[in-house]
Amino acid sequence: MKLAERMSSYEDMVGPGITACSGCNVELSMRTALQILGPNTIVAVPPGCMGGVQSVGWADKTGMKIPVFFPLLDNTASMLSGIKKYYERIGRDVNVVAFAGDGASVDAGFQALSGAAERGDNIIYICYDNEGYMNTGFQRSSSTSLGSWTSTTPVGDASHGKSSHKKDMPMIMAMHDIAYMATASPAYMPDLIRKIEKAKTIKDGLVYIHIYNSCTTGWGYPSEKSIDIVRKGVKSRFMPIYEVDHGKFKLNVDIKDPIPLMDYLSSMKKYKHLSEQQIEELQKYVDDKWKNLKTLCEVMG
Amino acid sequence: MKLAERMSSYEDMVGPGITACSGCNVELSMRTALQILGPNTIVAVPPGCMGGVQSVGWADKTGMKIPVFFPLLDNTASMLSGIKKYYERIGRDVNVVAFAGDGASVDAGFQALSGAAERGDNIIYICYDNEGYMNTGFQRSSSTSLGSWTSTTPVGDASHGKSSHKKDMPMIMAMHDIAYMATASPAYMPDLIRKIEKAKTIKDGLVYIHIYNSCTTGWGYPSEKSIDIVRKGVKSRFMPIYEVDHGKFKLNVDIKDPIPLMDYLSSMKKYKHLSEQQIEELQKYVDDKWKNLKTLCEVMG
Amino acid sequence: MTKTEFICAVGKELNIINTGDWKMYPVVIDQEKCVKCSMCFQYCPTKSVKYVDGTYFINPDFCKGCGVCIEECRSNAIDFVKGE
Amino acid sequence: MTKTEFICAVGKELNIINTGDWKMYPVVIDQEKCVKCSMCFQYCPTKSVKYVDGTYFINPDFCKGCGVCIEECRSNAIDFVKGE
Amino acid sequence: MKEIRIHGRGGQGAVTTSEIIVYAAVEDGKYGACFPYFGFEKKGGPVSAFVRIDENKIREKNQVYNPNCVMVIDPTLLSSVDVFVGAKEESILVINTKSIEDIEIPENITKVAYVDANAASMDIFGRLLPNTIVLGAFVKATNWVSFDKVSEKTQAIWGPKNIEALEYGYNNVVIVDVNGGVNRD
Amino acid sequence: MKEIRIHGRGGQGAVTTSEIIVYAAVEDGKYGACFPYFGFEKKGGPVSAFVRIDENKIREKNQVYNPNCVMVIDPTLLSSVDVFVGAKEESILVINTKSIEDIEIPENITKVAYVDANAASMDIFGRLLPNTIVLGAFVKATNWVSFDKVSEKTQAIWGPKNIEALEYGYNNVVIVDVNGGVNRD
Amino acid sequence: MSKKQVLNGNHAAAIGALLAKPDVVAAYPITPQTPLVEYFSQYVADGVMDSTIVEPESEHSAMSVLTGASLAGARTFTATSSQGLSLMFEPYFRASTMRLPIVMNIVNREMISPQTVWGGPQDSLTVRDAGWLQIYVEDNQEILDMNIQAFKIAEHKDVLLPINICYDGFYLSHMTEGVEVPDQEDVANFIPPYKPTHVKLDPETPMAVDPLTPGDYLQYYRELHMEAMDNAKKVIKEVNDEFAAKFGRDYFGLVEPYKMEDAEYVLVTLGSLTGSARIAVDLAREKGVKVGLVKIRCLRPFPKDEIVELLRDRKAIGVIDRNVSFGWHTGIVYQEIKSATSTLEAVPTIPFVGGLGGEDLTTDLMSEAIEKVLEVADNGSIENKAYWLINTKGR
Amino acid sequence: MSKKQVLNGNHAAAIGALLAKPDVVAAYPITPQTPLVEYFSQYVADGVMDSTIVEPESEHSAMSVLTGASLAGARTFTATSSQGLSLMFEPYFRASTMRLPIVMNIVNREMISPQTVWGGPQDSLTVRDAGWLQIYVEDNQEILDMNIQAFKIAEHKDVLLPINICYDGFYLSHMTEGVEVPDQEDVANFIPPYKPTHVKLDPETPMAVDPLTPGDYLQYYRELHMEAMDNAKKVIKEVNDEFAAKFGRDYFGLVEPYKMEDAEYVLVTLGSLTGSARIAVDLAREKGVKVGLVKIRCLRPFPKDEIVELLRDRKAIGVIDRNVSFGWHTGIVYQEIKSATSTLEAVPTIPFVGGLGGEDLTTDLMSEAIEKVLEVADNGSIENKAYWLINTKGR
Ligand SMILES: Cc1ncc(C[n+]2csc(CCOP(=O)(O)OP(=O)(O)O)c2C)c(N)n1
Ligand SMILES: Cc1ncc(C[n+]2csc(CCOP(=O)(O)OP(=O)(O)O)c2C)c(N)n1
Ligand code: SF4
Ligand code: SF4
Ligand code: SF4
Ligand code: SF4
Ligand code: SF4
Ligand code: SF4
Ligand SMILES: [Mg+2]
Ligand SMILES: [Mg+2]
Repeated sequence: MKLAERMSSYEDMVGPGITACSGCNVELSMRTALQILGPNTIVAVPPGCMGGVQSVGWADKTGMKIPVFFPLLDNTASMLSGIKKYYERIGRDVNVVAFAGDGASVDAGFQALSGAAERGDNIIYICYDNEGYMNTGFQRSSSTSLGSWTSTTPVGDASHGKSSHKKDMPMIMAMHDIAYMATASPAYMPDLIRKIEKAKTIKDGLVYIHIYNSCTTGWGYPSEKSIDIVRKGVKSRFMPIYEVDHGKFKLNVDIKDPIPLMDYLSSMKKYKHLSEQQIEELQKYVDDKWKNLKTLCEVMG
Repeated sequence: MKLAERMSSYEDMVGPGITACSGCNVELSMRTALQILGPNTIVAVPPGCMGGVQSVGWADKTGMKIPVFFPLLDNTASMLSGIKKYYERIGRDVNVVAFAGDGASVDAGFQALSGAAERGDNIIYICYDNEGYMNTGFQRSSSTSLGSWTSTTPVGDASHGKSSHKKDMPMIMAMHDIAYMATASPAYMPDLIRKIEKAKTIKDGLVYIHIYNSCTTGWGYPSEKSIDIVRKGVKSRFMPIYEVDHGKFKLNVDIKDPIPLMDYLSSMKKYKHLSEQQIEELQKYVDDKWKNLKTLCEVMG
Repeated sequence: MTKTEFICAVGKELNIINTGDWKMYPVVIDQEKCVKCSMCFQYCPTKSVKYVDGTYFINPDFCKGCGVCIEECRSNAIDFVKGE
Repeated sequence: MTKTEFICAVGKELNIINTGDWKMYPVVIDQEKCVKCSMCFQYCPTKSVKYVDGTYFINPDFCKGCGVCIEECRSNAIDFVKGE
Repeated sequence: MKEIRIHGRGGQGAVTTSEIIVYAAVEDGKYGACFPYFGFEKKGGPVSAFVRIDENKIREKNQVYNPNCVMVIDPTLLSSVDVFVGAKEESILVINTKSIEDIEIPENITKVAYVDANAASMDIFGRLLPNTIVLGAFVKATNWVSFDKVSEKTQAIWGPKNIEALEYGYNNVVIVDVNGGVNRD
Repeated sequence: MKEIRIHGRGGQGAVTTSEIIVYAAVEDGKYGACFPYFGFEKKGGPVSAFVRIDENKIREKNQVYNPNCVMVIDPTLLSSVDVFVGAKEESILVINTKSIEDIEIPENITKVAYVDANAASMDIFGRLLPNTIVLGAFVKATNWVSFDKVSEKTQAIWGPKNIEALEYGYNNVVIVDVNGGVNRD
Repeated sequence: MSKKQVLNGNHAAAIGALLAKPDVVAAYPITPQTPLVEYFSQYVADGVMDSTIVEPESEHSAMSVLTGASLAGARTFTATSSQGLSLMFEPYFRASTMRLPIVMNIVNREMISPQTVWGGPQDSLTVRDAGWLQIYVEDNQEILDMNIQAFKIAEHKDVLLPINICYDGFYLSHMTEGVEVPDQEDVANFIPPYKPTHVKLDPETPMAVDPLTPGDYLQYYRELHMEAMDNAKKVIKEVNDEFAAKFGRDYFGLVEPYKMEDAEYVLVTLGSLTGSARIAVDLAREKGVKVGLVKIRCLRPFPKDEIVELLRDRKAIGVIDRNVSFGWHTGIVYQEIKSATSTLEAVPTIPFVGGLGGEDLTTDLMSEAIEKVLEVADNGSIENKAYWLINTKGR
Repeated sequence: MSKKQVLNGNHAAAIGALLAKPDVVAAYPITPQTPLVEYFSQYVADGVMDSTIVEPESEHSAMSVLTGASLAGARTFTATSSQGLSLMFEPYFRASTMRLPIVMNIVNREMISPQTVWGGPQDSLTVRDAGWLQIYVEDNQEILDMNIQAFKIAEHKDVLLPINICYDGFYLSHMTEGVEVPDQEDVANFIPPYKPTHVKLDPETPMAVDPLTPGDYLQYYRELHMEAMDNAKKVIKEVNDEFAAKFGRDYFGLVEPYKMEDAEYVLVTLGSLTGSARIAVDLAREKGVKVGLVKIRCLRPFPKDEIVELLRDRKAIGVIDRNVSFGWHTGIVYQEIKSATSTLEAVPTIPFVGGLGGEDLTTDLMSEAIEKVLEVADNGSIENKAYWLINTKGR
């Protein structure tokens, strides 16, 4: 079936108006993921932009057509484990899903997620990575990349943006030996859609999907560039698109001829102050990671 | 210098009598590590056997000749970050060290450790992995291996020991892109000693050393077998000894001709109920991990 | 105190937020130019691009006017309608 | 209430626990048999094996009698002294 | 005490505008206090901010329910938000609009100050940044804070282009009495 | 009320022994309660446990400070622990020892029951597991709980070898009056 | 038919819960609670119990797992102590405001620093205002019985609040005594099944849990929460009476008076220390001193009315606290008692503190407390600061 | 020379702390505290301040980092709100029992559930018994001034306890007003450097921190902790007076009386709501009603004696709580006030509750409260349950 037809056959589970910024590709990712996961789904949206934009609802109204709730910033995965275990116990097959920011996943809720991964709990954990705490105004997260301006790694005489590299969350989750790990990008929709569809079929452990998103408000670029930005992220190898299915690595989008990293970095404000040295460090990081990944895909594919 | 001479030149920093079980190779590991790290060291020993055996002290007495303290079970790394940052600030080079169990490191304190790793804080974090919560009587931890009896994964009609594999902590820490990651075994003392000596020299990020220990009381084997057991662990490839120095993987103890895994498993009580299938799963886990490791060492060495 | 029928914080009815009035100008597809590549459909964050009977069109109700569809349409088939 | 000189829980003097009396029998190295491989020295959990002037011997003060040194000595140079 | 309620959309600077007014009041030797209504609006959603100015220390720390002045930075808000609710008798409306013809102005409002800030903003900035223009209109229409101090702070926060905008608003605001009000200064 | 304090080393089963006594007391139709002193001793360190037996409900939940009976499972403890502290007048010592000659028995102890449990244990188990032997001696010497019930629980927890040990202790305990005490039953 | 077993407190709690058949259990081991978790795991491993056990990596996750499970509709059970309770404090607080009837034993343990593992209810008392019901018990029988009653109370439609059964670490958790264990079927008849509708995550009945909520709604939910607390007072008494009728053991509901009819002097107690206080009261009575005792069982909701009734017209009162209120230089229960009795004519009331960190509160110390109460009744002095009960026995 | 700046509450806190020059700062962002962290980071980035900032992955780590830094000898500073405070509860409690003079602002925010981000001191009041000093302030000037005083109080050799400066989220954190900013040098002279010896991790003076500790020692440390709390009362007053003399602003120490000399009726307040209560008092006074106000500044230690003195011989009292005590069906401050005044003759005292989750406590509501107080003074009835102050303005 044609993508548009297939997607049109899925209902949008999110209420029609949510207050995400105009052009937000996290909204796009969330709507798409939940559309595919469908009505037999319970979804957790922790504090963060997607919770803040009223996707959980307002006052005595709900924001979705499926059961949705706010976990704490720090316990998304464990709350989901509890839900899933009960449904398994009573013999009902329900998609138990997180749609959580990088702050909620890579920082404050990381331990809960790591614990669920180790136990092999059969939840679908989707992390939307916009590289910072956007809901509170763009502070650094462990997923913020080196050199990035954030309001807690500001630029000034004594500071030049974030001083450490982005935590390599996808690889760390892969090393948890979970059932299925994948990265995805809203710029590569068919791939993203396939991965969510795949996630639905996994019944023997934890699924972790890491979506490389961007943020018009925080990163500083015009709203219409929302897809272009993340596409550049992928094309520059900054956001590698791969999956690890029960231990087997596979590169899904092979970037044979990357665009210059600067094409990506210079398209937004948060990097506008980068020094030569920072750019080099970022380039080295990207090159090393890419090399490692390629190797893993070759040998463990 | 001969090993015995070199080691004799280092003073034992731990009080002479601590109440660890007779034959405990965690006591051996702790004494050895702190001997090498020496007097210019501050050490955290979180709740766990090594804290419980009074290495931090009793009432108004101390258990060590160096500053030592109990962090919480869940915040060892972050307390150390605070200490280290202050010493860096005032320009004093002090070894800021954790000697922490797998429970404190892989479970309750994992997030704090992951955070310190991402920030690149220059602490030396030694995890002694005896595969369970020994101090509270051997409950399962995320580092307990599949099939192991523990008091919370007991053996009975409806249960056959732990149902999931051991969390691969060394690899997960390596994927945090820390300055230096190494595994070690008290059975391979010169290697262990070299790694602690190396740790002392690292000034550009976090050091994580994962010591594969065993536990006479919990695992169920006679105290004099303490070294034999962990040696078998290494020789069967169950406990791979390698290091990752600024991203470079190196296998330090290549086990070309492994002993049968059963030689290791059958030497203690905690595995005595294992089924054929569990043994196969363990064998597969060991084989896969070894293969992956070898590859990484070849390609990223 | 505002009373609800619930004893703790739950919500059952769907909350509708009129994000349609965020946009400055309506966004419209020029069906003549459209080559049905589905890019606008794939990338619209608010799922305002509909696909019905082989045709793509924009439902203005909740479209925020972000311009993503315009930017991503390689046939330049979409644009703001700025005229007064 | 037991008073200390401290206002919160700290300890300065070294706590000495007599673990030497845990052992059932003393452990002794037979210097004749010893080939100085240092295994006992490396593996003694309580650091009770001392190396002085090229000779290994066991300081009984805190030795718990675990038997690791006995087990690991490939020259069978170490043993419990069980005789009454 | 003068109480002001400012209505705008997320990203339009309503909150900073309120802070500039307070800055000016304080520098003028008076007391001032302001705070935003904190919803969870992202770029585009309606926001509001509250300002108080007085000769004495301002003690209440609550929203402004009965403003003496309502400032509307974005005219499209009129359709979704009741910007006039609670307005005191004889209060002032400062609004970004081409014309007030189509606006139903309630009785309590006796003075309206309006300026086509959208159009002017396109001229000055090349895009829609109406807030400093409306702020200029406010300063002129109320005279509650000094233009100099407002301009000083505007310059510090937003730079010279905005001074141009501020001046534009100040100079081009149309002030009319409505509902039988008398323009008293 | 009878109060018992048991001294042993970590791993010797002192705590379980105390629980067996309580089990027997309860099954005998009396009340019993016990709890261990919880230090942080691993295998080998000194441990103690407290037992109370009474006709009435036992209400206090504290250590036993003034035992009617002191049980010593490991004779080497005598050198490091004051096992006699607080013993009531006319109380009983049950001890694992070859002979009581070298033991300084304080005045409050008027009866001593001893058995060479170490030696017997090597015979029965081939290793040092003296506790059930001492328990047997305790049952015989005090008669506070029934041998049957003790034996029933010992069997359930530790199996038949230990019944042999229990019986050994019961049958081979040497009971002597000391300090002018009179063996009253 | 019930039968007598010899059980320590942790075992009694595990069996009590077992009889109530929780669907999902998640707990993290900590001294002195650990054996409870172990008993439980063994029962499940042996197939005696078919609860689903989740093994979390921390207490924070333990409570979070149960929050999720309860939201899905499960009957849930857990236990913790001291540091574990502190670590789960964020989801702990939230479980009550979400109105989830989770049953959690708190095996009371002193809070560090200093590093300690011994008994004392400082842990649960410090978090008493997090919206949970809190019941404190005196012995192992009460542990078992209250673990049964707890589910019925918490899940009652007029309550729907989580509940703590608090019992002293070591003094009860590791103390072994005879306990009547009721029959499974009797318990099943006693506790109706849990069928939540007030909040439930189920694709068949989609709802949002915890939308972003403005203050006016929030205030309404708070009011309902406090009303549920009020209702709990009634429900706890009813359940107590029903239990007494069915199983023959009466705990008197919120507070238990002991020899209070004619008492001129009163000791107020909480938890396992009540035992030695009872003995001391009996000893004093033998000497003709008219002293009585009020054992507080229910600390949240606070049984203000009952306490006012019981303490009215007495000559002097002593409150025994095995905990401290740092900012009041007394114990916490004392401070609450003073608050409750503020409408009574003020009588000398002494804030006794002692028994912390594993120190015994012996009968002698309880007698000392009674003497001190008599003394202040005579000289009329009113104490403001903790009077320490120091155990010198065995030193 | 001080100078006037126009600052919101978060900015005032950041500048207050900046003037005290903390060595190590670690904070995790949370609404409404976030801007404080951001101001701070920017000052450091700009080189205005040379604190070492650690960026933790959660509040639990934020407090843990500071605990470590403080143990190493650093002057430390942080801030949090609601969920963040709950998440750090375990290390929070421990910082006090370790006697570490950490300064932490709590930007008061309502506790979820329901999901909320708005103001209210439920967060800090719930953890009031964790051994910290807690000061509640009314406006931005007081925020700044108390952030300076805080270091001096906490680090005082007779105190050595951590301290919270608590201010209402949004009402103060996001409210902008004129604030006098003292000169750096004056502040430096005011606060002596921090040189800990009571506990310090330093290889040059090795010591164990927190050995495993038996109860008898633990009790001694608890007694000293409570004494330090007592000492803090004196020190807070002294520092207040010294500050007043040096900087010209007097906050009256533990409690501030307002028009209390001849007051027959009293409102007791805490935090930013005091402002509208003052206005209501003035309005009532204009009508001849003899009403006064007591603003509680220091909640931990609880200023029992001061409150007793101020509330003695009044006709009726109203306590305004922007929080609830679930188990009492009142507010928390009410419950504490009742406890403190239990030796006074009982007068009608009303537990007002309102302003939760971002609801305003307007002057009208404060006037309503005063009327209600007059009413009960007349009819003598004594309220037990929260009287809700509901804001219907703007509805
Ligand atoms: C314990 C706790 N600390 C802090 C917060 C405040 N907070 C809410 S959302 C958020 C950031 C979330 O970042 P992320 O998960 O990346 O989502 P994003 O906002 O980027 O969508 C923070 C820090 C909180 N809700 N809970
Ligand atoms: C928050 C918290 N939960 C639980 C405990 C109880 N506890 C103390 S030590 C320990 C296990 C530690 O295991 P590990 O780190 O592996 O050390 P080991 O005992 O094996 O040496 C636990 C669960 C605690 N101290 N703190
Ligand atoms: S701030 Fe960024 S991530 Fe958040 S809604 Fe706006 S664009 Fe999306
Ligand atoms: S229980 Fe195991 S790890 Fe702990 S001290 Fe004993 S042997 Fe060592
Ligand atoms: S992107 Fe353009 S060409 Fe493609 S379907 Fe949409 S309107 Fe048609
Ligand atoms: S402008 Fe944006 S919201 Fe509107 S249809 Fe196009 S992509 Fe969708
Ligand atoms: S192990 Fe044996 S041979 Fe080797 S040094 Fe020791 S005693 Fe000598
Ligand atoms: S017996 Fe054990 S403790 Fe003693 S010397 Fe040998 S190895 Fe060391
Ligand atoms: Mg994010
Ligand atoms: Mg361990």
